[in-house]
Amino acid sequence: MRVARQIGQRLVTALPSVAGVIVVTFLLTRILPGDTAAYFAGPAATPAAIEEIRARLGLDQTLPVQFLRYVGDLARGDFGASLTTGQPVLADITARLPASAELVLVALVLAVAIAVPLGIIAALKERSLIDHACRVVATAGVSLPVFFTGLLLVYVFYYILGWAPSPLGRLDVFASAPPTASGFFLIDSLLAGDVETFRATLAQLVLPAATLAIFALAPIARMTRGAMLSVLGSDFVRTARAAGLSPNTVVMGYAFRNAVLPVITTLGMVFSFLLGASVLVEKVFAWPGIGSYAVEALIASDYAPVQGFVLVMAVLYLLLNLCIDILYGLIDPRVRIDA
Amino acid sequence: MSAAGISEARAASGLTATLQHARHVITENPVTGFAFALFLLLVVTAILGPSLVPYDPLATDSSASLRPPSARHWFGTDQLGRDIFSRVVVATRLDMIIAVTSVAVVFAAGGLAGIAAGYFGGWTDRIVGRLADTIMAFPLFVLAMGIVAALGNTVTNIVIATAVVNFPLYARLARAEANIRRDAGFVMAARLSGNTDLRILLFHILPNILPIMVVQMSLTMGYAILNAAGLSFIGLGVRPPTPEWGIMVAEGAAGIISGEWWVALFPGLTLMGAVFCFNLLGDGVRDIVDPQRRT
Amino acid sequence: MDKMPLLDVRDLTVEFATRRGAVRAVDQIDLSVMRGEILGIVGESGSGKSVTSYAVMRILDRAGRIAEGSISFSGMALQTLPESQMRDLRGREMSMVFQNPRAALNPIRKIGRQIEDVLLRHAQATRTDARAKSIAMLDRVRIARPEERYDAYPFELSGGMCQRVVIALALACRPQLLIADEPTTGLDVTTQKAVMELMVELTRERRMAAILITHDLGLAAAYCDTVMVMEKGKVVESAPSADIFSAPTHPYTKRLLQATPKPGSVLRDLVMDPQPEPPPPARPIQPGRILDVRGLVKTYGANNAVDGIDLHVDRGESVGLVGESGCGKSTTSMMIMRLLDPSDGSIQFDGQEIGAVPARAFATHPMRKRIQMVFQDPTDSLNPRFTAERAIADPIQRMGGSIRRDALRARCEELATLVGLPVHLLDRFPHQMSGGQKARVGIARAIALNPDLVILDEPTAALDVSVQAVVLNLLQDLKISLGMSYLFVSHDLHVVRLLCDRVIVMRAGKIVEQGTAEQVLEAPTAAYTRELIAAVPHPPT
Amino acid sequence: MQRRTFLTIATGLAAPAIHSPARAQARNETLLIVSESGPNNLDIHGIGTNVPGYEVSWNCYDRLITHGMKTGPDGTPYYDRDKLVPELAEDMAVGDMSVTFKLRRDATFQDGTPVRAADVKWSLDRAVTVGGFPTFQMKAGSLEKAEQFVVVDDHTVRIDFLRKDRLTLPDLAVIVPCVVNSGLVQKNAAPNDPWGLEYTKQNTAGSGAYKVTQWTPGTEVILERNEAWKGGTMPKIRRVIWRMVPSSGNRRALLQRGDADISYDLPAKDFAEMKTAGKLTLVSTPYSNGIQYIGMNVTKPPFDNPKVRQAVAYAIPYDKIMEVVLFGLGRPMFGKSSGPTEVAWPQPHPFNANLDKARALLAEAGMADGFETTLSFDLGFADVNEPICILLQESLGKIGIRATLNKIPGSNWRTELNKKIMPLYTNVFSGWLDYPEYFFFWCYHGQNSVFNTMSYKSPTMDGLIDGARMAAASGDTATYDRDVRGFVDLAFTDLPRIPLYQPYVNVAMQPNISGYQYWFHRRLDYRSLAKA
Repeated sequence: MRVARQIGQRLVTALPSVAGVIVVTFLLTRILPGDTAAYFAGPAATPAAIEEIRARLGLDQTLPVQFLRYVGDLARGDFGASLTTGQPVLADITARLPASAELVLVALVLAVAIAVPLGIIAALKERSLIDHACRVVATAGVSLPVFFTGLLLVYVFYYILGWAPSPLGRLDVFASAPPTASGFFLIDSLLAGDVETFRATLAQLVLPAATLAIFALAPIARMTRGAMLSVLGSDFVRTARAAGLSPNTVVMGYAFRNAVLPVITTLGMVFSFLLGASVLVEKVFAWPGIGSYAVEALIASDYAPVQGFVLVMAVLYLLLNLCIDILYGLIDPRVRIDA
Repeated sequence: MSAAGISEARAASGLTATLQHARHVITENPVTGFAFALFLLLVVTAILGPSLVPYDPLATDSSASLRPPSARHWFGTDQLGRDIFSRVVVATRLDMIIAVTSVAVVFAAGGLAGIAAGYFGGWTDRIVGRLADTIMAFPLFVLAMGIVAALGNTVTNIVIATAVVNFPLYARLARAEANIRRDAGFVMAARLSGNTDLRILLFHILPNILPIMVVQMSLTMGYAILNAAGLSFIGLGVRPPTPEWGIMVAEGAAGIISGEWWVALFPGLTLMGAVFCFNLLGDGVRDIVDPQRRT
Repeated sequence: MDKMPLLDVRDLTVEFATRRGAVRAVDQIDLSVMRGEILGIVGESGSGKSVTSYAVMRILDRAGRIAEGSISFSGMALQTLPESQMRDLRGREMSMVFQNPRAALNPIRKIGRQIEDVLLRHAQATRTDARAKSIAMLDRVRIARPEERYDAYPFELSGGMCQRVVIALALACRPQLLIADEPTTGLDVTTQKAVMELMVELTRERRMAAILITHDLGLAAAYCDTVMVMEKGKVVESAPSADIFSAPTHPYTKRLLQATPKPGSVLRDLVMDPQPEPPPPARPIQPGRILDVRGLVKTYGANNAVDGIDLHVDRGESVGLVGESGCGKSTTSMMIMRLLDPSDGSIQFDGQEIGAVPARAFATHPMRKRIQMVFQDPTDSLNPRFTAERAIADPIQRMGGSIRRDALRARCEELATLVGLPVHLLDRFPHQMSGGQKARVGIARAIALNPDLVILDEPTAALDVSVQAVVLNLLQDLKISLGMSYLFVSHDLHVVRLLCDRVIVMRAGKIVEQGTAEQVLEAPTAAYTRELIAAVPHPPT
Repeated sequence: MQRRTFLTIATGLAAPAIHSPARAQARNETLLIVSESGPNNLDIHGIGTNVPGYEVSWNCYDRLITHGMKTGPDGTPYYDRDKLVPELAEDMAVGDMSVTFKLRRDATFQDGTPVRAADVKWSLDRAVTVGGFPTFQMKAGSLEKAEQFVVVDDHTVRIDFLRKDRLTLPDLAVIVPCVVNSGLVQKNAAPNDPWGLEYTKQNTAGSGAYKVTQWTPGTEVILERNEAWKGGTMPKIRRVIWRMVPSSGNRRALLQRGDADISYDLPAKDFAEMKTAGKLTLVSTPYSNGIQYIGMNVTKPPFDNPKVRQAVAYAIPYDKIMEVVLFGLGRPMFGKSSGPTEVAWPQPHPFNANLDKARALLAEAGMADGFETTLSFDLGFADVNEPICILLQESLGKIGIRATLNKIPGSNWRTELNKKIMPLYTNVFSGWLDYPEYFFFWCYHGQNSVFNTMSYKSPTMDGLIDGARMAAASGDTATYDRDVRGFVDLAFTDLPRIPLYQPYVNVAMQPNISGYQYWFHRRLDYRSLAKA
């Protein structure tokens, strides 16, 4: 009960941010170059025809009126329709969100699996060769533009070595998608008991996920190292050492459990950052996610998908933060009380 | 001894101490030393670049299109026969300008807003906090894209976009740091000494937060260059034919598959080197300013 | 009784690698502790007392190493023992209690589980009985309702309770040696007494050996059999505690002993060689009230941190405001200082009501320069980016009217001389100065504009006793020569008595007793005051 | 075969999806197309349907008539402008002011209902009524009113002419006048959507050779063969998978590794290189009636002065552009040294790169010191436009014209063109109907259509264009030839736009793919393709 109320309160306090996002996106999309009416009117339309279409789309109204209409549509769950795909934005996003989410999550898991141990080792062997090496490797990963990393990986692992499957999205062209349950092909294929599709999905995921993971290594490793260093230097670790607890218990049980708190906060930021970076990676790997969807829309001045995308992402981000807060509370009893 | 003489001597002693410490950090940590060297190289290149290059970075030469690296063209040539080495070198200045100005802008806006929020609390804090939350709720790269797409792809707008997406980071960092210090003894002492809030913010709190901000600024400089590269990849980079690393990588990227690896690789490596340098520098600066390491 | 000492340290030298080469923190010291004996190691900061204990436990941080010497613990040579065996010893045979108990416990693990971890690690309990044993241990350190407290987290307990948990953790496996490193620093006197008594009782009962590391001679005298005095990494004197207090042989020990305030001592006695020069000329004082506080209240939420107190300070008078942490003494001083707005009540300064001026606006109020403050922590109260001169000059530049650059410098030098700060230190930054020097800068800043009232907020709490002695004398001299009034906020009754004419005792936001210093300390009327006085450990005189 | 090499090196990680025999079988009858972008609407009559959408319409719907094939310049089958052949119609009778079509009796829509004359009329009515591009395109052939389309009986349709127009019949063979299953669509229409555009946006409802079975916008389109197709020979390809791959590098990699069968919007450089490598079949065919050009706004200084425009024409580095931008994949439209003007379009103009002449002309125009201007281009085709503009900018700089490059996002390009304020820009125009007077009517005529991007107005030019159109309708060849030569000559002296080259359609496919045909719309016709 209390938890539910707290979650409710958190959501209410997030509302101004959502409102802010809606207003800013609306204004930003209105000053995008490009004329929707001209687009609809077709290549040979006369100015009069364009004006007529403009009126029909309601684009001749003043901005406040347009905004009210937009908000009204939103309230009814109508996100508008995309010019580029011709579909309702909500349908597009629902169809594409799982692809992005699956990609980013796999990337995040991959990054965490590598970066956290790296960070711990670097902290334990502070200022050693291995510490410097971790730092250089992780920093190198974050220093390359993601699209460039992606293309390099495609070139090496697909084009030259032939180890990776063709960069054609979530599944091989001739494989069919598993029956939709979660929208995550990895999960859906397992649910359907289709190991072949599962392997195919995984194969398609490796390169794009690695591209993103390489990018995410540095912040996670850096934060893990820093948090571990400060926790390892703290009094209670000294107490634990003085009590003869084994290094394993001290490092993993005592130090890491405390250090994981700032790491989780970082993970939240990295997640939203990866969702942004996935925009470029999706373009490279022809990944049918919402990132590439939004970019195409933005370039085409197709504002309904852009607005829908940003709104969905904002809500996702807020939910993500909520999850982090809950997780934080599970780990840290101090937060639970004063939340 | 004149007052001016004293203050100079004093400044010198403070400066030498800092320099000594910096030298210590650089020599003790080879990676940081390397980063500092790289940084110096970048600065020198940015200043002298255009007068050093062997070719006009804008001059096309259809007879030398897409030449691989050679003694004449160290980094090869691009599709229009322009010398990639010259372009990479000349681009340093623009990329550094993008990096430095976006950091300056975001520091001025985000840093000051954050310090005020942390120090005053209350409504200031709430407004700055909401602003930061709202920006954070955007997928940041898409927001940057949106800003550049809406305002036009000029250097100024790329700088603005980078500054805007980094605003929350600075505001939050500065807020947290100012907040720890708002009740510190020296701030109370400053109030007892008759300092107004504004003076306390600018002359007492800001100088203490600066070192921590400098670390962040170093990281942001790297991010600014990456951001510009990402924008170039989706066609929102600076105007051609201006050489800029990101746009060179983006334009050369397609050529990797067809075997013209040098077109993207050299600008890519340079870009990576610069971002790498800024990131490592951030760590290095952290070592220098970290009072715990300084005895 | 066996004659073999449980712990026998010979020629121990500990070095720390710094960038200026190796630094000796502990230099060729010997010590030994018998079973059932409590050894006190006393020294000021930087004397190497803590490092010695870390070396014994072999928990020096990475930069430190045992350069020389032997550590023999019940026949084992600890300095060469493999780390794995060392780990078996720690917690089981030798344990340690640290200062700052709250930080010494894992903040996100239930305290009962933390004790269990140690029990399980040393096979002193099985999964089935660990909980029961852990609760028994909590009970043993007199934590009420141990079953409930088993599930508590450190932040839910008071500092004293946390220290009991740390002790339980240290003693859970019945070790033979307990090392307590400043175990009561930061705790209130009454809590300190309880914690110390508990620790002594448990060690005596188990016939353990114990080492108490402290800066407080009184504490060592009260609880230790033998006392060892350290200075700059060397042992200067080691003797049974009764002897060391009655007949100190080493000059350092004598100086230390003298600087420690004790009942009956006078301010001038604290310093070794009272200055031959006569006391400074006193500035004549017009009698009258400088500060008059009535019905002062500060409310936080539903709690009254300060609950309607009345107090006054006369011109030229020193008033002590005493109480344990959380009694509201700091809140009171902040309100009088006009850094905090009171919820209710009046503050009259020199006959003028200043309580109504908002704290934010007071910075530019003409009264500002007449009420100043010396802060508790000299490090925290100096801007790390300001030189000493700039710190002292700050109030002059803000409130002293326009002043020329060289006149300003001259005034700073004058102030520095006044507070005994060598003039060349004016160009230093805080991190380049010692604690005493920083305290002097803080005092110089406070008196720069000749205030009428100075609030001293535990001005010596962070200083070593010898420095404290000098600073207290300085404050006394300054008061007389400048004709100021002091409101001295402190938890330390001895120090208050030395400096103050009148004493006010606070508890839970209210004044429980006030009167002349003599009255309150010699013949307290309130039970709380008596309890407070009784709790102060004092060396045998 | 690269496919085989790929399979042999592919590890377990990569291959599982392809190893199953059923999928391998499917692969032989399946065509995998990769392109940069996909359709946003499956119906060309829809609002704002994009060019990839036209491809769907072409393959899924039938028209009354279509074009026959001839052999193109390089041996590639090329649609024959002058040869109209029946598709849904089995017979066409052209009268003086009307044309009558007899429909195939066995033709059915994909849902099994027979194709009737009423469907044809409904479809043509729809095309001239819905507005936007389809209506505009119909108008180009003087097909403007619903009354023109008359149902004679269940299997006969008559189309009445509003006026004599040589373009009427060809205009019935373009993509727009497709025949839609009116019964099915009307069932799915709504009161505010009488033409059922929402339904046909998502579904194909034609009688054509293919139907869309799955469409994931922005990702892929899957088409299956219509086994009951009667409009022509049964296509060989059973299934078409059309994937959107935004990165051109990846498209090239897919082709070179043998994973994709066909791609047709790769950069010129990639084509040139793959051609040299020789492992793939590469076909380059010039756009019919299309030109990449440099346009200038003639209403404002300095480009209102023909001498300045000629100076620009002399300053363009034509050969450089052909060489480093197009890699020779374009037909030069410059530097004609001698010979009479042909009765054809496009054809080369006489200018060549000559900076001295350019400087002299600028001096004559009183602008010896040059001037500043903006050179704009469409970012949607940046891989060609950007290098062209950079080369031009550099070259103009040498005669003192300081141009700033202005990238305009693809979405905004048309809007900017419509405003007619860009002083200097590069652009492409091509018409589906391959007739000179058609091109000139839209691009040079004083009616100032959208495509007259230069705002060029000249009564002489208008007279010549109108004359040619009338002559064409009445069959007066001599006048026609004279007028065509006249307006081409005038275009090359007044020079409001400077043709650069005739672009090529570049198609790359695996060697086992055959049957590629060039069509005026430049998209793929799946019906003729085959896979060995």
